[in-house]
Amino acid sequence: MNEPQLTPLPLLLVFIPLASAVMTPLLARIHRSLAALTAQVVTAVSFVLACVLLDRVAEVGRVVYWLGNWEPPFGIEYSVDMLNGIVLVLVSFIGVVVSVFARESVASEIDEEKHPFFYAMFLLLFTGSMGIVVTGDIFNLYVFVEISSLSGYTLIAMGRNREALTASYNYLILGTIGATFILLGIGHLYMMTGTLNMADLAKLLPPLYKSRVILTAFALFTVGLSIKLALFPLHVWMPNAYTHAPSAVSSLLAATGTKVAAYVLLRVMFTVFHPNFDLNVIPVTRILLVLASIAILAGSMLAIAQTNLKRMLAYSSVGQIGYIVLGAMLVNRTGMTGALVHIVNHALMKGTLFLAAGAIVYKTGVETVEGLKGMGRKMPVTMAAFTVAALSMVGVPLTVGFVSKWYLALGALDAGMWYLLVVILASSGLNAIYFWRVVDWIYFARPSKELESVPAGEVPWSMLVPTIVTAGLCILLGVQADLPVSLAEQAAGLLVGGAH
Amino acid sequence: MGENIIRRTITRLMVPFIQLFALYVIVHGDSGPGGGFQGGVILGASFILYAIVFGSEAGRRRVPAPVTDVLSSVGVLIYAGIGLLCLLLGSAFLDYRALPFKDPHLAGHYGIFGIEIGVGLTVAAVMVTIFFETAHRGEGGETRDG
Amino acid sequence: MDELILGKYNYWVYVALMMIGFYAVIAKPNLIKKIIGVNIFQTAVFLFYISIGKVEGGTAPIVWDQAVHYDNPIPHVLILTAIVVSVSTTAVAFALIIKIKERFGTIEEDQIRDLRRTPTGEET
Amino acid sequence: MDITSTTPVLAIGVSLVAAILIPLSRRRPNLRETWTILAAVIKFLLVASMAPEVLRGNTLSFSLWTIAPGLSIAFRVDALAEVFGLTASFLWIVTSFYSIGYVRAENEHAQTRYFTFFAVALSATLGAAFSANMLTTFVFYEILTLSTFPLVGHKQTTEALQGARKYLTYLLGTSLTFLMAALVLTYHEAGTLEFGPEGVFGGNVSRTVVTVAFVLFILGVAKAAMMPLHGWLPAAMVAPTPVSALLHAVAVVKTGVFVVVRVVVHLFGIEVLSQAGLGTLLVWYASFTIIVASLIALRQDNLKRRLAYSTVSQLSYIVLGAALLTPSGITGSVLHIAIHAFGKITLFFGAGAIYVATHKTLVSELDGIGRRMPFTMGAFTLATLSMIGVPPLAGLVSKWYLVQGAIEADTWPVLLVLGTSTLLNAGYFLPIVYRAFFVAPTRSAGGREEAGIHEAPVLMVTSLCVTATGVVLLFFAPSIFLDLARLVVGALPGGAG
Amino acid sequence: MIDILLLTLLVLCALAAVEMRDLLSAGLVLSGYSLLMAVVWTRLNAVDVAFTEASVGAGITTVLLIAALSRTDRGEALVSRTRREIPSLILILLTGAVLVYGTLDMPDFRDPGAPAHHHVAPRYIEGSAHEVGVVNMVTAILAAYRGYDTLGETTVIFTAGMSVILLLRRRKQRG
Repeated sequence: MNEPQLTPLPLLLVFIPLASAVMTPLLARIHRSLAALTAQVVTAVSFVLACVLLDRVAEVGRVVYWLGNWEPPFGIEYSVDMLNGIVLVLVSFIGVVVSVFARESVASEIDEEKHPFFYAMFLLLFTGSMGIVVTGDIFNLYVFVEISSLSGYTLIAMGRNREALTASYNYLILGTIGATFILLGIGHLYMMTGTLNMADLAKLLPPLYKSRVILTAFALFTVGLSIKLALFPLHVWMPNAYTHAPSAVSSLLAATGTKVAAYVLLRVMFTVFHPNFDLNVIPVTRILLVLASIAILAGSMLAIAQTNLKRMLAYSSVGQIGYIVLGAMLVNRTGMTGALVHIVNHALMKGTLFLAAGAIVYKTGVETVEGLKGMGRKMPVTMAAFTVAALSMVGVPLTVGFVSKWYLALGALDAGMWYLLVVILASSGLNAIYFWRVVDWIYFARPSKELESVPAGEVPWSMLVPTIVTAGLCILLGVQADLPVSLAEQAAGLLVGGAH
Repeated sequence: MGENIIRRTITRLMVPFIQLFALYVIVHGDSGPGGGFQGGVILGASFILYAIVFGSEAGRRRVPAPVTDVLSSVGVLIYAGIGLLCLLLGSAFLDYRALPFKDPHLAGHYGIFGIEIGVGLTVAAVMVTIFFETAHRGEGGETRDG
Repeated sequence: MDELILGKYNYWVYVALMMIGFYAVIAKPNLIKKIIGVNIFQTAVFLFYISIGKVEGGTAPIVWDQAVHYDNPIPHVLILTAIVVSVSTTAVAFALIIKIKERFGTIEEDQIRDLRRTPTGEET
Repeated sequence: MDITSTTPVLAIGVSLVAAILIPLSRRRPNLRETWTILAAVIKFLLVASMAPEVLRGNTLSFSLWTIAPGLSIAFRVDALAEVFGLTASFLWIVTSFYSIGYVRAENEHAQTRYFTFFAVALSATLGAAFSANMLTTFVFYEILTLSTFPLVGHKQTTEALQGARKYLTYLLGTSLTFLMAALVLTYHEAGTLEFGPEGVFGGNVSRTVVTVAFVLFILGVAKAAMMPLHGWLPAAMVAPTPVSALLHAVAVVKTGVFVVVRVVVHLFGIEVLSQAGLGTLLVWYASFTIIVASLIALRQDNLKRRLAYSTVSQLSYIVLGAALLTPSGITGSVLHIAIHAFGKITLFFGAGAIYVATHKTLVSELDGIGRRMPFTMGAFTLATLSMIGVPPLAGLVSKWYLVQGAIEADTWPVLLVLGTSTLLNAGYFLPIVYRAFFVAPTRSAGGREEAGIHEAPVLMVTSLCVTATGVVLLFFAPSIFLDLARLVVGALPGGAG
Repeated sequence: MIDILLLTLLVLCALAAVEMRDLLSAGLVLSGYSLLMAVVWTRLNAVDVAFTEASVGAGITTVLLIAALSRTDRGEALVSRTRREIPSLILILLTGAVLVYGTLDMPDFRDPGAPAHHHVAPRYIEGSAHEVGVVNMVTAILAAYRGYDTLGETTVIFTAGMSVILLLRRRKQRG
């Protein structure tokens, strides 16, 4: 791999949203509508830059930026390789989609005079996520984790009914504990190495692998990140949060929040620490494999039991996160590819589903699964998008869901763990149950009294188009998965080596 | 009644000194303990003290909500602006050495001075905001919220 | 023996404090008490960091001529940031608690849980 | 040799185009039906146009695209594919006419949806037939399941939805778990999913893996309706009769057995299977289904259910033939794909015609119906006789080859099985014929004026006569199918027909 | 010895703050705890941090706590019906065990040889005066070497401000 290339691109990816977030309340004083517009423009710009950056990374392998021109490890370094390159593109893309969707849906859910601050928050959450992904400095990572967390708590609390408040509070408590564990873990690492730069840590740690301090640090990271990641059984904050947050917020969180956390987990476990550490020193990958398997099954089963649509989707996310972790913890290239592809794919599927759910609330106020009965006649397009995503969740071929499952399953076999194949496919079955039940209701059941009264018709274009786009990608990237898969394979190579 | 007067007078006398001290702390972060954050907190505290003694109405008259809102943004923008300036002047983000001063030390000095001001503004403004919103929410306002 | 005690005492204290805070967070049903717990929990970690920074015979990390050698300033910097984060979190938490009190009429977890069972028959 | 040609793709695509045009012209039923017919005819012509090449021993193939490394969507039309393709596409024409007659006579609701998904289902069927690798098969297998769901649940009554759900649960459930697992396992071991006469496993693969994979495949293909995974088929009988006819005599179930045959012959290859001794295993499994299903059929009073169980047992003939792993056995099974299709579709058409004309669904209500509906019941009778295997009807041909195959494989018990099932067929079919022609019509209590009964709409009658004729012709001139079947066998290593 | 005394006192304060039923006094004890912490840190020569802790921990946090109390209930409910002491204790002791386990391999407190002081720190100690032109190394690092963190930190504050406004501000304050 040739010399990493110095360019301010990574900085701009964080700086532009940050500065605009701060400016949003000021701009909104000039004109109200500027708030929403800023969000849309900024995310769009970031998306373009992210694509450029990924392209650059594909050429030179690694792109870095030295903040304040202090060379690492003395200054803070931004470092982008294939792994976070992909995540950046994903997060910024979802950002665009959701911010377009948000204008109408937020207008219907949030008091108008709060919009400026709301969009500032929205952008701060976006900034936080991007910052987490771009940075190559582990303490800087903590700072951005906190930015995204704080804004996340607040945005969730903006939900319409009062459960949003308690959901947000519980998330705040758990999230803070998680973040503090991470901070403590950073402390342990610093104590033994004297550096905070991830690449530098990766160099200095191997001789220390036997040290109890490092083991503790690793445990702290794993637990702290598992909370952020909502990995079973630390997922308890998540269903309430996703259920009661405003539609736009749950869409953004569901599509990007846990993905970013997943990225950090991979980064810490496989870059800061070397895979050998996980494999030889402590059996953490085994433990996480077990947890992931439980998450997959439990998540799906709990989802079946839900009556509230968004809650059902949230629990299904618990299961899907299990997929990602499972794929990664196989520690072979195929499995890791599956995990990374699934990070992207699940973001698209869940994004679509939550956007659709938001559209339903906007149009009909329906929040329950039962309430979807006969919805197919009322909102044909939205429901079509929903169906596509649902089929994809089930893993029907020609959708992204199939591609993920294929690589995850192959990875499981490569690792010689056929029983994981059983887990993966059993959950396909479970997903089929609860998603098909919904689809079946949408098209073949009679609408309820309340719904009958609602005139058929779609949501405004600004809400419809994003849903269609993500749904379209669920098909497109399922039919032609070469690009995501090849990128993911390169990234997987970086993490677990060429070992196939 | 009487000690109330005394309390008010003392406060009137104290507040300016506190604020002066706050500014000192902000500016002299580079030579001694303190800096933008601590100074900002103290500056904010001075207004809070004022509000506690004279009531939120009077307090908000001193620092109206719009002012604090704007300032909390402006502070960050100053910081970010200096960073961006360094970038535009052809060096890295937040590399004060790029600032147009003959002596690089001076550059660093002024750069830091600038950002400390920024931090101080934001911190002070936000502290005041938080205090007023938390302690005196809804006073003289219809009780309806999102 | 004394060496062992002195050598690790700070670290053990931080663990103790952390546990106390952690206990309050999980075991106490009162929302404000939880936040008090969170604060202790975090300051414990800060203490850990600062303890890392101390060097035998070191002086405060401000340049002056007689100084032989200085304490490590990095933990100080990190913790400055961390303190700011923690106060921000606290502020948001209090704001949430106040609204919870307004909409649920209580800040006791158990009672809130009971209310959550009953459908949200209040405003909005 | 292998010719690159877009014809397979076009043949598959044409009904997709129809599926787009049909909803567009939903306001004008006649135009809408025109599209259906047009698509059906063109499709058949396209498929037929490939026959000469295939008969010359060539294959026409076209690789559409790759989803991701190793996962390609590609088509290859060989003899086996052509047999299935011809049968399905020809019978679609007939069924289209029949459907039009049926839905109009019954003036069903949501006719546009009906015809649209019908077209999609046909594309899927051909897709599965023409696919060049197991992944493509899998893809179209699933599309078929999903696209037929609305057809099965068409009536949207509680019962219909129950049936449709059961249908979907069985098919989607098994395929997304077992079949998917089988695919992954096979790909992991063999590194490819391309069909070929030698199969994908280079022989250097452990017996256990082969066994596991094979069992997964058999469990995964619930469309083949082998017991105990047959439950969806009777349940799906709630569908309108043309649907039952095409989908449960031809498209869906035949896709099922077709996939099984593919898996046996071209994915595993007969060597691997016979070495692993899996052929015999499957033989017994199939035999079991044949007998048990026939026994159940005996006890069904509902006509369509009886036909359904007869289908279940007949399908296992096809599986059995392939499982014998002998030239004649395979020939027999390939032939039976076509022959059973003609026979069974006639029977379903008959049932449908009776329903339209009299709204009767029970065998016990059919007394004397033959006099009222001579054509329908005539055709029906021919089909039953063919099913039983009475000369001069097609059923005998395939059964003959199956017997041959059994002898070649010298698994004599199979002869016993075939014999018994023949008797059983007679047992559950002849009573119907008997009632229809030789029992005097009774005025069923509250039943409507028997004299009021007359033939079903002409469209329906003609089409069922056509298929019945097919049953006869295939006895005297099974040539094309026979040649194709021989080619299938001939292509196999060591199998000189 | 005095340090050990202070630290022990800290633990006691923490316990008191957690166990007191009257939230107001608990809050005051907490601010006392923060002040003690500040003292401890001064003795560890972390003057800036101590300064901050004193103004924030003892100052702002307490004010906010009191303000919050004035809007909610001052007393803690006497008994929590759900008995979670035991499980909590188990969980906590578990965590504690892990952390103590970690401390065993730690370099001794004040040990000049600890790796933390030798990799990156020396550069800062040497450099801050002539590279940055600031005598207070903490400020040097905070504003220059790791200035970007501080931008993030300021953003965190800003975020907190926005949050509180979003959560609590009522439309049209003061008419």
